[in-house]
Amino acid sequence: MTVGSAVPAAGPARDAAVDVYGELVFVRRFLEKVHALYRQGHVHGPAHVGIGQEAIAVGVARALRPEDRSIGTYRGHAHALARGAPPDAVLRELLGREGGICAGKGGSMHITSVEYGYFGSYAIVGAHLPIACGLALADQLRSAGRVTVCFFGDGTTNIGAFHEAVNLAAVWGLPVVFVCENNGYMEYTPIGDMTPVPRPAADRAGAYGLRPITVDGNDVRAVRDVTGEAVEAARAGQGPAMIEARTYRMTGHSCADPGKYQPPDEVERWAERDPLLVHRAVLVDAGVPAELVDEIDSDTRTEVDELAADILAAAPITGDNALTDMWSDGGARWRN
Amino acid sequence: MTVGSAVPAAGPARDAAVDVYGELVFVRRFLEKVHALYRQGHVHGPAHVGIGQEAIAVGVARALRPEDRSIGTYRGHAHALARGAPPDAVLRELLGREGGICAGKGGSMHITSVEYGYFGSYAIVGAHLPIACGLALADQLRSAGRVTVCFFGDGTTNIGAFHEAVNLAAVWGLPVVFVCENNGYMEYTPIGDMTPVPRPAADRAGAYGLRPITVDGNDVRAVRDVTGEAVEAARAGQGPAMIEARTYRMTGHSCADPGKYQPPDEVERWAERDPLLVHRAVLVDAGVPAELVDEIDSDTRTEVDELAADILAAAPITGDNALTDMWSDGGARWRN
Amino acid sequence: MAELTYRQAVAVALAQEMARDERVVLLGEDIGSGGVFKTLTGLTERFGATRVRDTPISEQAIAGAAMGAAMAGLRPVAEIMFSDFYATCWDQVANEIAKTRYMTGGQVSLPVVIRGASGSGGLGFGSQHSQAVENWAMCVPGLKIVSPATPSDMVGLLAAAVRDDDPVLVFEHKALYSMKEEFPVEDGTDHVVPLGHARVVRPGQDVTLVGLGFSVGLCQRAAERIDQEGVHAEVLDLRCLVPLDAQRVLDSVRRTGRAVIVEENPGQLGWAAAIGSIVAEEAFDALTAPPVRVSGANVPLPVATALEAAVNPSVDDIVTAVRRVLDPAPRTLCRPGVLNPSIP
Amino acid sequence: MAELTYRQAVAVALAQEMARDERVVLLGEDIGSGGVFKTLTGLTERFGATRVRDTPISEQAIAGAAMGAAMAGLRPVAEIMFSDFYATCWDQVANEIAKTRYMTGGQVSLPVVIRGASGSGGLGFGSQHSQAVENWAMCVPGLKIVSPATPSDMVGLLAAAVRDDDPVLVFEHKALYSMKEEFPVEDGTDHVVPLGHARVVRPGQDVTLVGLGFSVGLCQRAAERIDQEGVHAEVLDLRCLVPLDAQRVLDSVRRTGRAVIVEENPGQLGWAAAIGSIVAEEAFDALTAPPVRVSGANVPLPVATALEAAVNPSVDDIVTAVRRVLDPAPRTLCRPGVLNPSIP
Ligand SMILES: Cc1ncc(C[n+]2csc(CCOP(=O)(O)OP(=O)(O)O)c2C)c(N)n1
Ligand SMILES: Cc1ncc(C[n+]2csc(CCOP(=O)(O)OP(=O)(O)O)c2C)c(N)n1
Ligand SMILES: [Mg+2]
Ligand SMILES: [Mg+2]
Repeated sequence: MTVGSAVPAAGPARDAAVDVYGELVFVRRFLEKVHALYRQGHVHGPAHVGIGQEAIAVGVARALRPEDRSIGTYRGHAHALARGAPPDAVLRELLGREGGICAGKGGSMHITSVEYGYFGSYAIVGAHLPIACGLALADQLRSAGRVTVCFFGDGTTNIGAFHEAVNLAAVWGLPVVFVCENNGYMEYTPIGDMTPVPRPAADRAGAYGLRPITVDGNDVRAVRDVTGEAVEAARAGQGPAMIEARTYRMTGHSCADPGKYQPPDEVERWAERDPLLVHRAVLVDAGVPAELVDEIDSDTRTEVDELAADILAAAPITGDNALTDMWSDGGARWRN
Repeated sequence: MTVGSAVPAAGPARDAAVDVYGELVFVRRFLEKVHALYRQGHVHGPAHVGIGQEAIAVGVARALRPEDRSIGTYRGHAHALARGAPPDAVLRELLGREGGICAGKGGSMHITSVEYGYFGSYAIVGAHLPIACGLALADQLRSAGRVTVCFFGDGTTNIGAFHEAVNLAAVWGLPVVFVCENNGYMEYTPIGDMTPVPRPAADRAGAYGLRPITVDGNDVRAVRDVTGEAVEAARAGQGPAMIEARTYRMTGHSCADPGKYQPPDEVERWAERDPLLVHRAVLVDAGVPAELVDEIDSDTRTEVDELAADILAAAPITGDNALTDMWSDGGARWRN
Repeated sequence: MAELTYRQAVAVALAQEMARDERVVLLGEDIGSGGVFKTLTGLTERFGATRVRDTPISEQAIAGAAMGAAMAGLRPVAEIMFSDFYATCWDQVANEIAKTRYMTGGQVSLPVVIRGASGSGGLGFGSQHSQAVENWAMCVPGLKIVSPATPSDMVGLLAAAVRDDDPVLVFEHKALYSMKEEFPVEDGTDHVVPLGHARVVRPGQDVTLVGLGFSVGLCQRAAERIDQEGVHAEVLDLRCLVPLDAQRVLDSVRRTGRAVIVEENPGQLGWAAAIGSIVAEEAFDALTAPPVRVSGANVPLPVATALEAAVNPSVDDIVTAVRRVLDPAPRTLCRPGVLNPSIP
Repeated sequence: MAELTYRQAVAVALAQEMARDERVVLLGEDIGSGGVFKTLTGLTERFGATRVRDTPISEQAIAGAAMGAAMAGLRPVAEIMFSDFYATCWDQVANEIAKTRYMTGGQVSLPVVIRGASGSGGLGFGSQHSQAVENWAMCVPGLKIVSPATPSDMVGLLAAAVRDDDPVLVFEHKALYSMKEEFPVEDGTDHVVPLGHARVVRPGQDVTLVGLGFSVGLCQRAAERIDQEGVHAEVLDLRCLVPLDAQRVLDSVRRTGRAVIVEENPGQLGWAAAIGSIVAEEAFDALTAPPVRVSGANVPLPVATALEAAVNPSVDDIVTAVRRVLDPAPRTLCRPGVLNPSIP
């Protein structure tokens, strides 16, 4: 499969490329909306968006089948949406309205949509990598052909759970693809200051007998293609893979963080490589009319604005269900 | 420094080589004695000996200065003795007699001799690697020129603490030398079954920007020389090193384990490479009279037998000090 | 009726469940050869290495993989060899496994069992291999906590744990592994003891002794001793901390008016405090003496025989406690350093 | 007198100690730029990056390095950003730091401080960023446990922790960071509050309210409310769980005859149970009502505002508890689901 081959001027490949653009734009507008709502005080608790990193979530999702699984972090809105999780239920969760995808219990950091194969967002760095191994183990034993993708950040490569999980995946030959979103930063600290190797994930692949795979994380087609190869290899029983996708976090670590430590020229350089611009250029090269692209942009903005307005108009949820869904019997009784 | 260069027929180098042999033999007899005492029911709690692995503890100790630090595992008797910890106090600890090096509180798995630079034996796999980083950090900041050596097993390379510690050491350029004693086994499981790379430590060094260093762990001089280079580099401020010493555990995992899973021909092959035989051959090559070597053997046996007999003759300790040395005030009061 | 050891009971329970349900898989370190406590003998031979899976020394990966596998439809039983090692995967257990059903609004089910050896019992395993960390777990809502005191309970409670749709931690007391009991072991045995029901080990009307795991036997021996003095103690085996059969404890204490709660662990904070508080809060009017805890000293477990004995609660300690709660005056009994070795 | 926030107090205490003692070094994630809660603002500028050390995201390495450095003569202060993350290095804390002095027979000293943000306080941080894990720590002998409730106590207790030769865990409540107090901040301030002394927040004779950290404020507000009804509550701030000023609590309860213990965490097992048990055991004769715990519900902390409020203990809950312990009949007050939200 050739990475980043030209999109033809017409036909299903072109339509798919336009679709992908629509998804990228939708996720971007959604994240920007979350950021704005947070700043306006509508989000209870912290929120983390991945503005600038959307091509990874979208590109990976395009490489998966509906029955495949994915799992990610507190910075997981894009990953849930890209798998098909309903934006309405996600935003309701963020805003504490009835119909939230986690019933108001998870909030921004724990967006989960099992229905759409997204097995959750975890807020302790590294914790979900071992969990991804478990998802993949279940499939290896009982549903051969399903693959799990596990997203994580560059900073996560320094925590013990990363090591144990990737090692276990390699020892057991699990159908799991690890995707490092290297956005250059931990919270405030540049990853280069805290890793002894230049590529935090790729340069560690060898420690687990894996091949280092890197990809331009701002090129949605490259992400899709590279992930697709790894996913199909895993599907075929060839074991795990480690992909490092280089990207950039265009805002602060969380919506509360102005990101002052991010040098302006660095931000500018990456703005030029914005995944929406990159993919827009591909479309334009393929002869997609600029008006069509602009229409997608403005329609999406309206769609997201309306979605948010509708949800904001509803009353915040009450505390009625505080003691449900603790145990499998649906309640929270721990004693008689 | 040439590894395994010939020992001259006379002079201080020859005397040192003979000394080393004496140490190897002493440690071996001591460990065999512990094993026998355990089998006779004299040791309360588990005990782990490293029969067959002595050349690593002894060789590394020879590469250290008295002010250097070392730290190890439950399989740590050899490592304490090699640094100079009094055998009497170590054996008293193992037998629960007055004068035990940890006052009867640590037992076999926690032999510690801060006085001789051995900062303890830790019984949770991997836990002491981060602690080693801390020892080295203190020296980096306040006693430049001191080095810490951290011993651990092959199975330990799969646990998260290993990853975090080696990474931190690399990021901070700490004066710490990690020495993996690859004896081929976790408890019962061959390490090859549970690692995706052939050399569990050396093949991971690159993940931390370190050079893979391997050495024949049954050749005491090779261990000393290779460790010496790494220690002197660390002393000079050149940062950490990762050494993998290949060796073999000639008995079961603990003294309670008959080690039936160890194939007889494997045991036999390694018996031919017994570190005592290897070093004995070096001495004989150098013209050391066989009688001298035999005398060391038999004197040491007597010495260890007498030591054990003396200690066994004493009464087991009472529980009087159960509530001392909990807090820095010497007591164990946690409330008023 | 054959004799069954507590050790064998582990394999009996797991074989029973593995035969019944293909989704049950085991994972842990060195378990393929039967495990370091020989609790899993024969399972690899019977069910194969695909379902009895050796792992690297990676407790986080073990617990996390068990969790993920449970979310994807397996019913994993993970071994944490010594319960002290929960510390190395505590995040997986306390922050992920315990919380994920609730925090996803009930989207996932987590039928995970984690089991392994725990406790002291005077075997000399020392400070890093002798804790029964059920207290850490009880601080974290979302984990069921089981600690069998007999071979037949090991079969029945472990089987119930495997069938439960919630995460269950099973603490096997390593000093009980050699305990024997008459038990009908045959193929097709289907012994299940539902979680959350305390067991009346012996009835009595003068004082209630509450134990768990190893301390049940201590309570029993203390009860036999004082029986000769005409004091009839009721001995309760809690079996589970979560779900807790508080009602059974309260019923008993309301009858006897006195409670002595015996915990092997340090008493600084432990389940005995939870039981003591529940008794004080909910059976206050029935109490004729303060509820008293007998527990381990607040130090890491030392190794030398006499030291370990000095630190662990003993039958003597329980007998002393019982005599004191029976003494009509003074009623404020448990002064530091007197009854409770946990208060140095 | 200037105003000092609880947030600023952290840096004030550390600056005071770092200036006094060169061996004090800080380590943690993203601390070089002042830390994610801005508790360390200005320290890098003043003491340099060698003593204010950024680390990788490696909690085990952070805690372990702190331990090793302490054994080798430094006095490290490590940050665990959110106390929930103790789970990722629990082995270092519970099995190594807590035990090594004792298990080596006193060969080493461990002057380690670990500090960081903890607790809920209604900020919406959710189930993995809101626990106050002091209860896990209290289950483990060998750790001193401090939780300041005011800015001046933050200065004094944190300073005392740094000077202590034992491991001390300091839990900063994140909902208190913006709390202000008049406090004389000037260079050379040498404010130290010795560990192990509870604080009488307000005296009273009718009931004793016991709080820690954030719950001290809840107790205070409840006391003010019931004061208007003529009920005078004594409010105690425990400040430390270890060493525990049990005497101060017992003295107070012996005077008032009633204790309400208020803990933000789930009540299934927590420090309130330890206090409740001590009160029941040692002040039994003085009690005119059962000791009662008010604590968080036994669920992971949910995020939505109303859900979080429903689960956390409130001033209302405390007032209700006080009214009940003052009600002469019935004396057995705390039935499941009535007083204590922790019992669903
Ligand atoms: C174990 C743990 N330590 C620290 C944190 C606090 N924390 C949250 S996100 C983060 C940075 C993670 O960096 P990276 O893995 O690169 O992911 P990114 O946020 O850049 O997507 C940190 C330190 C945490 N959540 N869990
Ligand atoms: C965290 C943890 N998991 C498991 C164990 C049980 N255990 C003790 S030694 C051991 C094997 C260690 O193998 P290796 O690192 O190769 O050291 P060796 O015993 O061969 O010297 C295991 C699994 C432990 N002590 N700690
Ligand atoms: Mg990052
Ligand atoms: Mg080994």
